[in-house]
Amino acid sequence: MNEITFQKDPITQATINSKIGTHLDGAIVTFIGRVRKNSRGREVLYLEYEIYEEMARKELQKIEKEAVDRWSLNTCIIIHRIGRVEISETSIFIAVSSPHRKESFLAAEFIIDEIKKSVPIWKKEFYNDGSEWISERS
Amino acid sequence: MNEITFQKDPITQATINSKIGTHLDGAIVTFIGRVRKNSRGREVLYLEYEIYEEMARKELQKIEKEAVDRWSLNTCIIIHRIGRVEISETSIFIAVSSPHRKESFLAAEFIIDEIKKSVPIWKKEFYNDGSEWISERS
Amino acid sequence: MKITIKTFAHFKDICGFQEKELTVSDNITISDILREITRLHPEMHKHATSVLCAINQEYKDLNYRLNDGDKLALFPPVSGG
Amino acid sequence: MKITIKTFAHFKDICGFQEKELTVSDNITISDILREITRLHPEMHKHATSVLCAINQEYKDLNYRLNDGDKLALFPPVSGG
Repeated sequence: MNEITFQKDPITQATINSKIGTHLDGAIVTFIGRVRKNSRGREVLYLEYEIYEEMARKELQKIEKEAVDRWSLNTCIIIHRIGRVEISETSIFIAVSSPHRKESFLAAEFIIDEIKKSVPIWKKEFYNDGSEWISERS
Repeated sequence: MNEITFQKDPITQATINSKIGTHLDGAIVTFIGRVRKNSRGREVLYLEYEIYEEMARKELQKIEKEAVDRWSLNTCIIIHRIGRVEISETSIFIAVSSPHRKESFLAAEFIIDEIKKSVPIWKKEFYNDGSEWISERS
Repeated sequence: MKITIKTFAHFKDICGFQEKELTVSDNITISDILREITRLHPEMHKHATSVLCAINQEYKDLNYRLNDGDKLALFPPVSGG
Repeated sequence: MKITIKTFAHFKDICGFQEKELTVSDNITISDILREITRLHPEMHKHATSVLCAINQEYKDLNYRLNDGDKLALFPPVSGG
């Protein structure tokens, strides 16, 4: 099953696990991105994610399709938080499954790498003394 | 936290999640190995894992130590089922966490690759018409 | 012709709008529009080399010539994940 | 001197024991013991090139000379994970 979700509420894994993998799959790889307290030497209080949702969905669908086709995944679930996210909360959850493990590892890493390149979502960090938009490549 | 567990009971992720990752960690990668219904063209009914437990623990500790040292992991949890395991159940669960994602991906893949090479655990597949010990490299 | 411009993240702060309808001349390029925006909001200047552009939710380069009804989005490098 | 031999997986089926105490001559190597086991259990012959050996839970090669009290484990390539 393939699924793309943007959600304001915390990501809880319990609801997800039952959807992942078929009896054909010997491997499931998950990637969880979490909000760190420390960023570029500054203490972060919390984050906010802004999203261009219609475009983000299209870009994610392209990434998902490429990964599913290339590595014959049986599951590809991608969940991204939007809005305010607290320290140590999950900002992104990716789960993929495939008959053998090599494919799942390659796919999970490909998906998060591509998301960080092209999906229109922006992170704003909030500190004790202000806030800042983060632009990874600027 | 580092943890190595061999267990007869099914692996349920719910109890594990709370232990994974610190507020320093931006990345958690998990690998789940599952029992497939189909193996080498035969339909498998269930598996049994035999273990040389004292040695398996030592070998796993070496693998864990190498991964933790090499990629500065903050979490490294490895759980392997022993005894009878049903189709679609988790045979192995690995979870690692680190500040950045590259390290967690490399570590998780390293750990499962090494386990398959050196940890003294053997799989016996049961079919409708008999059973067979599986030796990956024989 | 009529187009819509959307901005995100700090570009929204700099330009002071999130979405705006604009009447522009035919054959205008993204580059032309960006030049005009930078004239009105000089702080955009330092982002000139990193700005990303999309038309109707698809990435385009600066030479793209807009059509009537196009939705142009201007935004900084992404930082999700 | 006295040693213990342990076997696992199909080696256990072939040899017919899981753990056995043995009195052996000084300076004996793993290779010597394996030759004797193969003589008693000819089916072990086809596993001669893939057998793995451990002494006291550490992998060793066939040239290893055993000491009194050593625990020798003989097993096929592993298949966990």
